[in-house]
Amino acid sequence: MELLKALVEHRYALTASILFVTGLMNLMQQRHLVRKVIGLNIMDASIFLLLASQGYVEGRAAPVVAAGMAEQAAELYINPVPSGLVLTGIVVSVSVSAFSLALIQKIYREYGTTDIKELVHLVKRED
Amino acid sequence: MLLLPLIFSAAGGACAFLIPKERPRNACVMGALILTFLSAAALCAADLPPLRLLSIGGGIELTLFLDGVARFFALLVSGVWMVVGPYAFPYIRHEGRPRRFFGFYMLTLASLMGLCLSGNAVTFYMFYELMTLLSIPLVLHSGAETAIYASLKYLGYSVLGASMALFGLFILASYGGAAGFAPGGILDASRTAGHEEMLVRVWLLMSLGFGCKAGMVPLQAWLPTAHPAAPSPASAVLSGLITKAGVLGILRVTYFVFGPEMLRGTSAQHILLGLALLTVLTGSMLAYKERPFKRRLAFSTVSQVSYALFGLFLLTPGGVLGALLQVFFHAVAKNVLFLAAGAMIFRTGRVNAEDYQGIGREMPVTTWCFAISALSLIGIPPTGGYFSKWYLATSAMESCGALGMLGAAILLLSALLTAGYLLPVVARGFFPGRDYVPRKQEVGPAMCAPMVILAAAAALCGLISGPLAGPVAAIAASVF
Amino acid sequence: MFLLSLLPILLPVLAGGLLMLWKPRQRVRQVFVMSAVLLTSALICAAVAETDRLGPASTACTVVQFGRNMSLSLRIDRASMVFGMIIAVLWPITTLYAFEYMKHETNKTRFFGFFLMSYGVVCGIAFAEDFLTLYIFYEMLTLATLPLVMHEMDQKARYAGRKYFIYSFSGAAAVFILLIFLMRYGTTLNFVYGGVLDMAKAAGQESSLLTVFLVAFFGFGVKAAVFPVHSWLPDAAVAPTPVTALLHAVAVVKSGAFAIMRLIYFGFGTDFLFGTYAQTVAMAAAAVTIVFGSARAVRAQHFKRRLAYSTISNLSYIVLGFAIMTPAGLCAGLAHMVYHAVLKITLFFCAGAVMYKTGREYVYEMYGLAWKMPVVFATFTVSALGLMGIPPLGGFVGKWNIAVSAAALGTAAGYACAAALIVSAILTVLYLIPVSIGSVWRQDTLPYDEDHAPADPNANMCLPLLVLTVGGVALSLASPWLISVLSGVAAGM
Amino acid sequence: MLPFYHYIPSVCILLCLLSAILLAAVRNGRAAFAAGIGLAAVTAVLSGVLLFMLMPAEESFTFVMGHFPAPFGNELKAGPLQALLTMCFSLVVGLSLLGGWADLKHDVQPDKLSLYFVMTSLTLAALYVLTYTNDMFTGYVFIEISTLSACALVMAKDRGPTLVATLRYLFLSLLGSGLFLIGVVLLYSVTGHLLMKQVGQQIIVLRSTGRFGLQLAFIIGLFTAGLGVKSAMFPFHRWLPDAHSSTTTASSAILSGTVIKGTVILLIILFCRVFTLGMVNALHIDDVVFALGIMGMIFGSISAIRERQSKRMLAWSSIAQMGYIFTGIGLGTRAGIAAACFHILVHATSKSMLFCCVGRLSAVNGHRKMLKEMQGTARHDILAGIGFTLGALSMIGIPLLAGFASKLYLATSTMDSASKTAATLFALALSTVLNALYYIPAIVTVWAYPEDALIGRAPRDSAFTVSAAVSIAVVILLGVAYAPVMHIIEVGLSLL
Repeated sequence: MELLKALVEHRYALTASILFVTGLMNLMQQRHLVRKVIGLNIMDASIFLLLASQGYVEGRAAPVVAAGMAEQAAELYINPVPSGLVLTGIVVSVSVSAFSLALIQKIYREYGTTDIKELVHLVKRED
Repeated sequence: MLLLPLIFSAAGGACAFLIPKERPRNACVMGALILTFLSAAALCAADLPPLRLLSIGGGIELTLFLDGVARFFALLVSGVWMVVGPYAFPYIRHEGRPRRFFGFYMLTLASLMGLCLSGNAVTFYMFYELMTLLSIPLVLHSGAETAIYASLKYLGYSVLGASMALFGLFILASYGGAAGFAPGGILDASRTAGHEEMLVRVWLLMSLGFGCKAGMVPLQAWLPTAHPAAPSPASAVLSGLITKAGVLGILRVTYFVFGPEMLRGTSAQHILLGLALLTVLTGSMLAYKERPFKRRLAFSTVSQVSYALFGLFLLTPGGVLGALLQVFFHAVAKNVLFLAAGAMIFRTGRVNAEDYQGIGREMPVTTWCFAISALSLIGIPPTGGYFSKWYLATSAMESCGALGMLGAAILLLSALLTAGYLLPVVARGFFPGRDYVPRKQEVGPAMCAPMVILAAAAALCGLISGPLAGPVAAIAASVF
Repeated sequence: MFLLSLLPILLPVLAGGLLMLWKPRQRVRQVFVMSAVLLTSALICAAVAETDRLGPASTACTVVQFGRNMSLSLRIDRASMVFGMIIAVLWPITTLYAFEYMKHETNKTRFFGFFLMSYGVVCGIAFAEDFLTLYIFYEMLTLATLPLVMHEMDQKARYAGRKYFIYSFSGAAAVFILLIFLMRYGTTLNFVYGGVLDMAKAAGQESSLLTVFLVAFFGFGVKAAVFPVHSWLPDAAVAPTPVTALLHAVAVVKSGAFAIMRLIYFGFGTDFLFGTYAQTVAMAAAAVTIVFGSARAVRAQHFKRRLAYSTISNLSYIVLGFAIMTPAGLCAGLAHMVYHAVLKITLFFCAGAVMYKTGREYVYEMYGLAWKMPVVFATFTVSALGLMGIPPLGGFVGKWNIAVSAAALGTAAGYACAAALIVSAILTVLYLIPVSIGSVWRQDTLPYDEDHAPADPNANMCLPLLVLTVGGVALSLASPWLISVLSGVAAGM
Repeated sequence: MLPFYHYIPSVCILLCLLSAILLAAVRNGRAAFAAGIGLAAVTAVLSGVLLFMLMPAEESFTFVMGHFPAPFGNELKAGPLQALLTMCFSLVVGLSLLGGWADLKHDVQPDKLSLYFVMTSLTLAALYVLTYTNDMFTGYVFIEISTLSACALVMAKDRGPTLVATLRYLFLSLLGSGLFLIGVVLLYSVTGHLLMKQVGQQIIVLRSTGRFGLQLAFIIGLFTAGLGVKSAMFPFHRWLPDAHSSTTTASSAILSGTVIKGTVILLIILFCRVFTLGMVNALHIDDVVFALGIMGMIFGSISAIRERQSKRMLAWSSIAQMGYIFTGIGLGTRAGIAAACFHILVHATSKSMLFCCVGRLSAVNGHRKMLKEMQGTARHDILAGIGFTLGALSMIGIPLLAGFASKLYLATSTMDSASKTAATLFALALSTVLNALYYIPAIVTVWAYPEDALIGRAPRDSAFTVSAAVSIAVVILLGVAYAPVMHIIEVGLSLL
């Protein structure tokens, strides 16, 4: 019972860690480059989930300051910083994924394969 | 003045190298030999202060000095050397390369004179090494593979011996052992206190080192190889005199550096006495077995020189006297033997001791000289050898008991053996048997004269041993 | 006149660099090199004289100040004078010899360029004031001499050079550790007779300091070819003979011995080291090297290799002298340093002359040559006698003093070292005399064509040989003076 | 009103970003080149001015970006150390561009040439931010930016192997930055702050309460690993040789010289400013870093010895040299970190010079990369040869050259931490020999007489000449006058 409660309490953290490991395994194990990128994205997503869950506090309003509510104390709002970080992080990860996809495309044109092992092999032969 | 013998002999060597024509060269060499002898004789009369040649750093000085022992050895060496000279002229003409031979012959003499006169251990070591290096060409003379092998063996052993002596010097240097020789020892008593055992071991080491030159066991193996390889005149002086350099070395170290008091009765003394006796015995026995004539004589040298060493190790005046006399008589006799052997080989070309049937008819003078000196070497009275052995035996018996007795016995036994390996040659020489046609082929006077003179010396000195024994005894006494 | 200590270092280095960029013709080059060398020697003599007259302060010079008590600075003391004079005398002679020897070699400009440079660097080692400076020049010496070792650029030379710099850099790395420890536990990095250790700081650290001493000992020992780290030297014999003779018999290796002297007497100080296990180890290493080197020399058939092994043995005579750690030992070591320099360079020159004229490299190819090359083999024999230690020639003076001061320790180690000297002396005779004997008494059976006909080389080679031989003998006869001078050094004046 | 030099860091960063944006519009490669050099020069001068202003008073300051004050806003913190490092980075980037210009024209398509300088500007911006930022999340963002720009730099040479190398570099770097990001997030979750100062205070509070010890260790581990991956710390170094060797000269120089250093500096700042050294020691993170550093030192050199391709050899050597830096950090003392910082400067200058010279030397012989194909090339460009020789000797640690000074400081700094003294000294000695083992033969090769005539004598390259001359001067200067530099570093560390 206690265990279950603890699980429910840290559900975000749990999910995040599971996701992170999944992504990491993908990044490491997958031989197909695109899948590696996907693994990378899953990893980032897990981190963002964790970050967002840090900021959210039960029963508080979104930190949108409407007219006339300005002088109310900050305790009413959830912490805005993590949300900001998540947004930035998403931007970063998107750009990174875009870059790597472009790169993979280029490599595919060059070698006709997206299998990392084959690629390393080919490169060795080329040098 | 002290330098004169060196200068004369060295100058003779230079002339020998430089003068191409034979007659003037021989004249020069002979002149130099005579001058050397005369200067040595003059030294016996004169009494001179030590002479500093030059000083090496670290307070080491190369000096020459004069004392009874120096006079004795200088006179003996230069005299015999001079007498052997004429014999060598025809012999080497026959052998070839005379310039080189006489050059080194004279230089070796020079180094020996320096050795006799050297005034401290370092100087002695210097001339000792020089003598080795300068006498090697004499062994090398023929240039044959055997000669080269022999000379390298000679070199190796001599350097080994000299180095053992030098090692002793290294240690002695910090006890004042590098100072000038003085009777009774020069070691600084204040510093030696407490280190006696170590120093005695050092003495043992140094004696073994010098003993190498004198053909003492265990470092005798080079001698039977090296001496026969040289031309006969060279083997004569090598065997008769250069071996005595080892004796002189042991004499100097024992009596003039350490001093007998320190050594008497130590285990080292007994070891050395034992080794000397062992050498005496083995030498004779091997000589008895040996067939090639010159090798036989070489082994006999091994045995005879150790008589002298035995005398020295007794550490008594009688022993020293006997040793000095043995040195003298053996030098004379052994030279004759080698010269005679050389003459025989020179004429007949036979090398084995058994092959000399009738040699007495063919070369009577040679054989007679051989016979006389053989008697002297065996020690038949009244020849000289008898006296030396007599002194040795008596002093052995009265000094150190059991070992002394044993020593006397061994000396006697060895004398018998000596007879055994020398007399048959003479006998066969004179009584070849019936069916034998003698044809005279005596060597020329130039080669005969030296043998005659030396043989006469060997015999006469025995007859008139009194006047000889007197001064020698004085010298022996001055040592203590 | 601080320039006097700086110029002899700067001038050859710059001249060498200039030479390599300029690449002049044969004649011009020879004139240029010779004048540079002579000028440098003159400068060294001037510096020594000046210092002798006005004291070390007069020529001291701080070139660069890195940080507090870390500087590249020069200062001439007695020991520097001795080493400086050795090279100042030997370098011009070798240069003359090299002109002739290198006649048929290629890439002469490079050779003489680095030849000049190493002159300056060795001079720097002689004049260094502190351990940092010594270390700097020590590293530079490796770099300056490497091209000389690899000169031929064939497989053997490359291998030799590789071995050379690996050993040298390992040694330098060990010395670097010494540097660190001295900065930590020493009062200063400068050479102070009697040592610079700050006992207050060093208290409790003795064992580690002794370890560091041994590390540094073998670090410098690399250049001095002490036993476990010696094997680069025989291989370096592939270098042209002037290099083998001057650098690998005198300059480089003596720098190693010199540095060891600095380490013992001016770094840790004999008070700290005397009687410790470190001293025993050092002496043992030297003794082992002495015997080992001579033994290998007896076995070696290649003439220059034999001489190289003999160098290994003789260098350890010097090191042994220093490792005795008494003033007498120091004096003896320096004396043998001087004598061995003159004798061994002559021997190498003889070997080189034979190679140059006949192309023969092995001992058994020397048979009978003495009659065709009398000057070469006469000088060889005289120097050989000297090296064997026949009194009164130089070798004996050094050997005698070393062995006596070793025996004077009265310890087992001392006697063992003296015994090692004796054994080595015997072996020395056995590896030198047969060469002379063979060259005189054996027959030369080898065929040779016109341009390899054995004959004495021309004056450019014979002159150095004769000068060196005569000089060696003269120096031996002047030994009392030399010893008194050196004992002055040893007294720390 | 703030004194003017408080604006310098932000101005530099903005300049870099701005020029990156503007250069994207430029089409003319030569103009872009001029702009890139100009940018490097201007930022270098500005940093120099900043250093000059900060040093006498030994002050450091924080500068608020935007108008949110702490704890919300975004801050820069500048001190003498940062100023020195950024100046060095600008200098190195400029010199590398100069030195590699000829190869750039040879390797990059003319129409893409201007974009290359966009990337260099971005790299410079990232380096500046990583050095100056006081905000960990900003740090993360710019790590990613540096990754992307660095990848672009590698890709500049448009060949298949380069692309694959880039990809591996990219993935590993992303992994690294991912780890770093988790570290940031977890740290935020335990402290509730992102600004280093506040985080530091919170951590002190936490440690006093004694809670979260394990989490903190885990977090520091994440930071170390993440940044370690980015800066080729020993077990995570595999990506570096290909990435740094397969690309064009300027990129190799910039990457080896600066990019891998930026993250190290961030690590150092985190260690000193956020987690105090005491805590790092207590959690034995420094011991791990130390061990990894030593291993990197040794294995990097060993691999370099086996390497036959000139630039890859230099890349392996970079790994070894990073090992020096991590060893210095791993000593866990201020002295050790000072030595590490000094070695950052040394390696930045020496290694960039080495890469430029090797590029030039191989250009002399028709852009052949193998060492044996470069035999005698130095005789065709003496200056390149000298530069290569001096750089190599400096890496070995020959006195009077930069490398010796850092080796000296590293060794002396170990004398304080007794447990690590012997290991460090031995490793240094061994590594010196190993370095010599591959650098000396290389030097000999480039100076030896070539067996056959060289092909394609490259024309004179004045840009390279300038850069080589300056680099040589800098290396020697660092080797001779290292004391004042070290003084700056020590002051800067105390103010970090």
